[in-house]
Amino acid sequence: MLKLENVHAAYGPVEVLKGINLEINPGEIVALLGANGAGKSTTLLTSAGVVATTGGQIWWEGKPLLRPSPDVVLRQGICLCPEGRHIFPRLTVKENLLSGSYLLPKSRDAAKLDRIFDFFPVLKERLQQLGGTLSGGEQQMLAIGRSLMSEPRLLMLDEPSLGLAPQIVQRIFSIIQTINKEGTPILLVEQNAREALRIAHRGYVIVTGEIVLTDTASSLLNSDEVRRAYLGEDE
Amino acid sequence: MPKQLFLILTLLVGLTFAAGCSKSSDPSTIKIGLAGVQTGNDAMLGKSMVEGSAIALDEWNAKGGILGKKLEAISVDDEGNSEKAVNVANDLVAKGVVAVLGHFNSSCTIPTMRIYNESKILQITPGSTNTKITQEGIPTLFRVVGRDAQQAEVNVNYLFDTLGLRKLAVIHNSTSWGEGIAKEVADLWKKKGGEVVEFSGINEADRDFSANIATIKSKGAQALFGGLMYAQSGPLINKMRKDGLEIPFAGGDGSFDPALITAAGDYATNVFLTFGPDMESKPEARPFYEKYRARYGREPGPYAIYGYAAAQVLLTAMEKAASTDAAKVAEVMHKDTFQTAMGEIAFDEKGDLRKTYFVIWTVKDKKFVVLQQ
Amino acid sequence: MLESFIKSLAGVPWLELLITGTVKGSMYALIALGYTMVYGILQMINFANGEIFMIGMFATVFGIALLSSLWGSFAAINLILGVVFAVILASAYGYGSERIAYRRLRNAHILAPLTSAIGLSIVLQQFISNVVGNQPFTFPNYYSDPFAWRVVTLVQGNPATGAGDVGISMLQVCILTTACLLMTALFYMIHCTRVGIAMRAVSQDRLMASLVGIPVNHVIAFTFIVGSSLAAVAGTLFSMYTTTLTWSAGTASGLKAFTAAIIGGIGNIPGAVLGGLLIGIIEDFTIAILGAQWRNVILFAILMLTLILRPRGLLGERVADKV
Amino acid sequence: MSTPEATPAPAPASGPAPGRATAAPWWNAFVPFLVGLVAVLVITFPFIWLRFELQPSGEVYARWDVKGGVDFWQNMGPVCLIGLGIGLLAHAYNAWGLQRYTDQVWLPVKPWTQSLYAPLVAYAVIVAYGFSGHMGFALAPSPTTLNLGIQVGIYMILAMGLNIVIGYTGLLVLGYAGFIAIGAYTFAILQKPDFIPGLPWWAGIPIVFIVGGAVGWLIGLPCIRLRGDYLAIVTLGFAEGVRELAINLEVTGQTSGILLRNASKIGLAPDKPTILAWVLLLVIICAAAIYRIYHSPLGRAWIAIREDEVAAGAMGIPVVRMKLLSFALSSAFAGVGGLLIAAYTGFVSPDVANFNNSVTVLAMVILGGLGSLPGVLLGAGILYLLPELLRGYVDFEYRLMIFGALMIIMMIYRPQGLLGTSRHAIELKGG
Repeated sequence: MLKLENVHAAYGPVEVLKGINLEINPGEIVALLGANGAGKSTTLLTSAGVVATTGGQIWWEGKPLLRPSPDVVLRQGICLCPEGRHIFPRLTVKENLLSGSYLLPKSRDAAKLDRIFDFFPVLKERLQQLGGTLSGGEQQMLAIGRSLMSEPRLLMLDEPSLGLAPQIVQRIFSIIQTINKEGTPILLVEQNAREALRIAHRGYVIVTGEIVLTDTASSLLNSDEVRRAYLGEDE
Repeated sequence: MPKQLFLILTLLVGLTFAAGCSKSSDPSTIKIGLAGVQTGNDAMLGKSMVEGSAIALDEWNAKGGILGKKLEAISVDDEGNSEKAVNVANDLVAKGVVAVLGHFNSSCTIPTMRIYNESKILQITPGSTNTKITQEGIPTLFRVVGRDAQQAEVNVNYLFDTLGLRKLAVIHNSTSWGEGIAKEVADLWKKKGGEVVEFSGINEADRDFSANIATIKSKGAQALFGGLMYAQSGPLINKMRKDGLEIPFAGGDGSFDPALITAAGDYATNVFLTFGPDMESKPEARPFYEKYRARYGREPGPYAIYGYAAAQVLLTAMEKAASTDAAKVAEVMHKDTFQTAMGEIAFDEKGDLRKTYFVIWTVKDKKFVVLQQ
Repeated sequence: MLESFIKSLAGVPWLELLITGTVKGSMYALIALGYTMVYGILQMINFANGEIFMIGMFATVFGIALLSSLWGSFAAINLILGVVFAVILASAYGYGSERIAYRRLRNAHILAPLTSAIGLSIVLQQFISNVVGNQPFTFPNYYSDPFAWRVVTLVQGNPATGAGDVGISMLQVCILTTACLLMTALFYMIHCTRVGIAMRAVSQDRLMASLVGIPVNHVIAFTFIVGSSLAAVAGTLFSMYTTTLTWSAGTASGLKAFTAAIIGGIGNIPGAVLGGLLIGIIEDFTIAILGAQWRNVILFAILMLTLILRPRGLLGERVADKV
Repeated sequence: MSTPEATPAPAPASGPAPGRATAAPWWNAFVPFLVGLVAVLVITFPFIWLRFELQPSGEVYARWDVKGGVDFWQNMGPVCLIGLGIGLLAHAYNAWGLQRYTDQVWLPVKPWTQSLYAPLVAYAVIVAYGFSGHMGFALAPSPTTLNLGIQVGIYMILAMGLNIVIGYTGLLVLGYAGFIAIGAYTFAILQKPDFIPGLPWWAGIPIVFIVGGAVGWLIGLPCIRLRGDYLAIVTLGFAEGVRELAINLEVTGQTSGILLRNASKIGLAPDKPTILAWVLLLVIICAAAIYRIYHSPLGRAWIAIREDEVAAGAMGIPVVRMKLLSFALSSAFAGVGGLLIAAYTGFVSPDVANFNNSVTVLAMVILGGLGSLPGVLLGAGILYLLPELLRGYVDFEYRLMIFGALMIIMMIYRPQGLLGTSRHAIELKGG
């Protein structure tokens, strides 16, 4: 579906991506692993149209992806749920969710909301509360829910477990799996490599802007190199 | 820093020189400066005044000039701004004018009159009515309009004596002209034993007068005097009548413009303005009005004839003095009586008109008519 | 001096000033809404909003003139279509100003869009003053006079002094109704529609709004269009009320409307309305009590006091970005 | 989007990417420009080509005004072309990386003693030239030239003062004319018989400097902590307030202003070359003082605040006090400029506090270069002299419009001004 081909990107004079090659197939969960500053988030931001490429090509369903601005990318079916959640703090939970379906037919809103409440029942209780007053876990749920409101055909999640309690992380990961099983491929960027690889089908390892390793999730989980570098386990 | 500064200073000196010398002038002509506001809110008043003077200069040139030389008009725009007025005055001095017809606004005449005086240049202002101007004691400064005090007197006499009113509200536009005349009126009114119930100044940009009207209404004024230009007095009259304030409105020469009637529409009733006599009905003025319309293709502003008359006085005096020297011409001007398009003009020792011609005008059937000669 | 001041208080026509102040204030509020909306969404002062108000004035008369030349003097139809014409043209100016002067500076230092906005305001003002001319223009009496009749009489006049009755005229009723309707519609739009949610989302987090699929540029342009339309309607009402149009009206009213927006809490829509009404009423009472010459001084003092005592404004939700 | 998901991406081995080769003909870049032009033509159309005429009945009709329209474009055509040219040049300047080379020329800072030589030499030359009329030199400057030189000098001082607060500290002041008026009125009031009737102008300078600074300090106190745009509005309101106060107070002569008595005694000097010499000397003193302040710890603190206020505060710079200081210094220099205006014209009226005056000085700073001393001097010279040069060619009415357009164009294409440094450009564009 999504294919990055030798993608370069830079912030001013600093080149962050130095030729990323990456592919996501329908129905997959793909994990993108790497150290801080390796370029994981930049890869997502580039795909979402926030950061411009300086070289290479991004393909989406066989055509070049149009990326003049993030909303155009979203309209083609790619949704990024960025790091740090970025809930609109002074919108209510319901308004936060509805902001995700701007430009989509209103008639489908109710059904989509019901689906999201199935995933995250807690949001239903908080419907009229301001987004900024939610707890971190609830905000993450709201962020994922908001992304689902735009009916993405590819969901990119950036650090969904950042700063959350382990219990909530477990729940969020299981919901990610459910979403995937219902047919949405997911590109997952995670610090928590072990959890990510547990639910992912495949994984990429990125080091200073280049993909150095790619394999199925289970073999990555067992690879010595990955264990040493990202799972924090000594041999 | 040094290199840059040097470059910049060189550039600027070059520019200054270019700006200062851009227009060289012909030494064989007698140069007359025509100064007035030609941009901004009062543009049309100042412009027609300058154009009136220009017509007179052209007439003399057609007759063969003066003292054997052709006249050259140098028309400048002071933008109604005192600082710019000083600039254009310096400019005129630099170009070697022998006399200046201008400026229009009192706030421009006051700072420039000294510049002309220092450079021994004769000045006749066709439009500035502020009383202060002739109190400086400059022997080569004249004006062909009345002073605000004279104008105020006519106004007050009419309201107080003829109409028998006692309570007056005064409003002005916070310019030296508006405030000047408003103060004269208020002082005279008090001197006569009347009561000034309200005296306030508004801004020139103000257009909403509802609160002023409410205040005047509550103070029980029997008449309103406005030291306003026509751009404000028209809407003020309109609003007054709509808000149910039917008292007479009196104003000075600044309100005297057909635009006042357009703005007030059907509500232009009970309006009394002081202005010069009906010039157009005078036989000596008629040729000028015809000439102006033929040349510029529009109606002359109220000050066009003042500009014309000022030029007539100046040129006649120069011919009589057989000189362009300011002191000599001024001597003639103080002594003689001149026949102009406005009628006979003579100056007193201060440079003011000996006899002024302010009359009361009113609006009838959407036209200005003389009420009282 | 104090004695004369108290004496002057006694004769103040409270009722009439309250009416005129509210009417004027509701027009200020309409302009202030444009400032506050743009500030809310872009955190910049759209200086040119006052000029858009002025362009609205002239556009109305141009629209009416054009229509009456085309098919004659149908007062009601021409007036309504004239307002529509003004709204469309002013919106075009508002959109154009965003496109030309602000869009490229959206991420720049705060000085850049502000300077550009001042430049734009000068350009628009001088443009109108140059092409339309400096002489005063009158709003056609044919259209404004029919609104002059008094709906309610509150105080009987005094025939001895020539002062007529105090009341509310049809035009004042129309102004208040229009302003109320527009403000309610705006409030509804911001809080109960998708565009409103999108606008608030953009004002809180522009990048995130874009990531959830909100076309940020369109929403910002739409904000400018709404603000300009309100200013244009205010322009029509103001020129009908004062019967004149001037090229300098934008600066004078714009500054007051902006003060209103700050006093109410900039970025806050009910605040702008409250601020507008307050400014209108305070201005009129200052004229009556202290004299017209002091009103801008008083308004400036109020602005300073607000900034000292309550920088976020009366209804401001958060501290006004103390940096 | 309609392609089946399973289709693998066809990766072309060579040649440009599909969809790109056909979509970008050479004229593509001009499309937005042309669309914009057409849009501007359409929305300005009614105002330019139509006039409305009020009938006596109160009805209004429209008529075509071909002459007015043609006149407008005759005036505006060249202006538009000049604006477009400036924009394109600035664009090219930025796009082609010329900035680097000019930085190499402009940036090096030399010891200040050295930097005084050239200005002093230039000063000596100009003053000698100014006096050459007394020695019968044929090409001596005319009074107009001298007058312009003096006025430019005064505006240079004003622009340098405004530059302190806008260029160095990054705060926008819109009511600079208010501070100019404070200086002018202070001097004029001191001249009155009840105060110090014989006060010479040079003795007034320290007084207006202190008074101007104090007023700036007082005005800045409540609002300097707030966002920059609040300060802009407050100063705008302040200038308006000063104007109204001047109109209303007895001591300022109300609307008729104050006419300084015995101008030749208390005015700057008896003749113009001497005045020019004094004013230019003041320019040099002010420039040297500001240059020294800018290269002192104080100046570095200002720059730090401009670049990043939070970081500056974290580093221990007293942000509020530094900002206040720059604001007060700027208004102090405005006071000096105001004094010169008052002493030179011999007349002070409420017009001094006009918004137009603020805009003129602001445009000088923005055109010349925010934060660049030579740039500001150049800006003051160009913007004061160009209108004088253009007098008679371009109507005054279009001048302010050009100033406004200039501000927009400069902000979009070259926010650092003509001689500004690229450091400022990064700050303004990327901040």
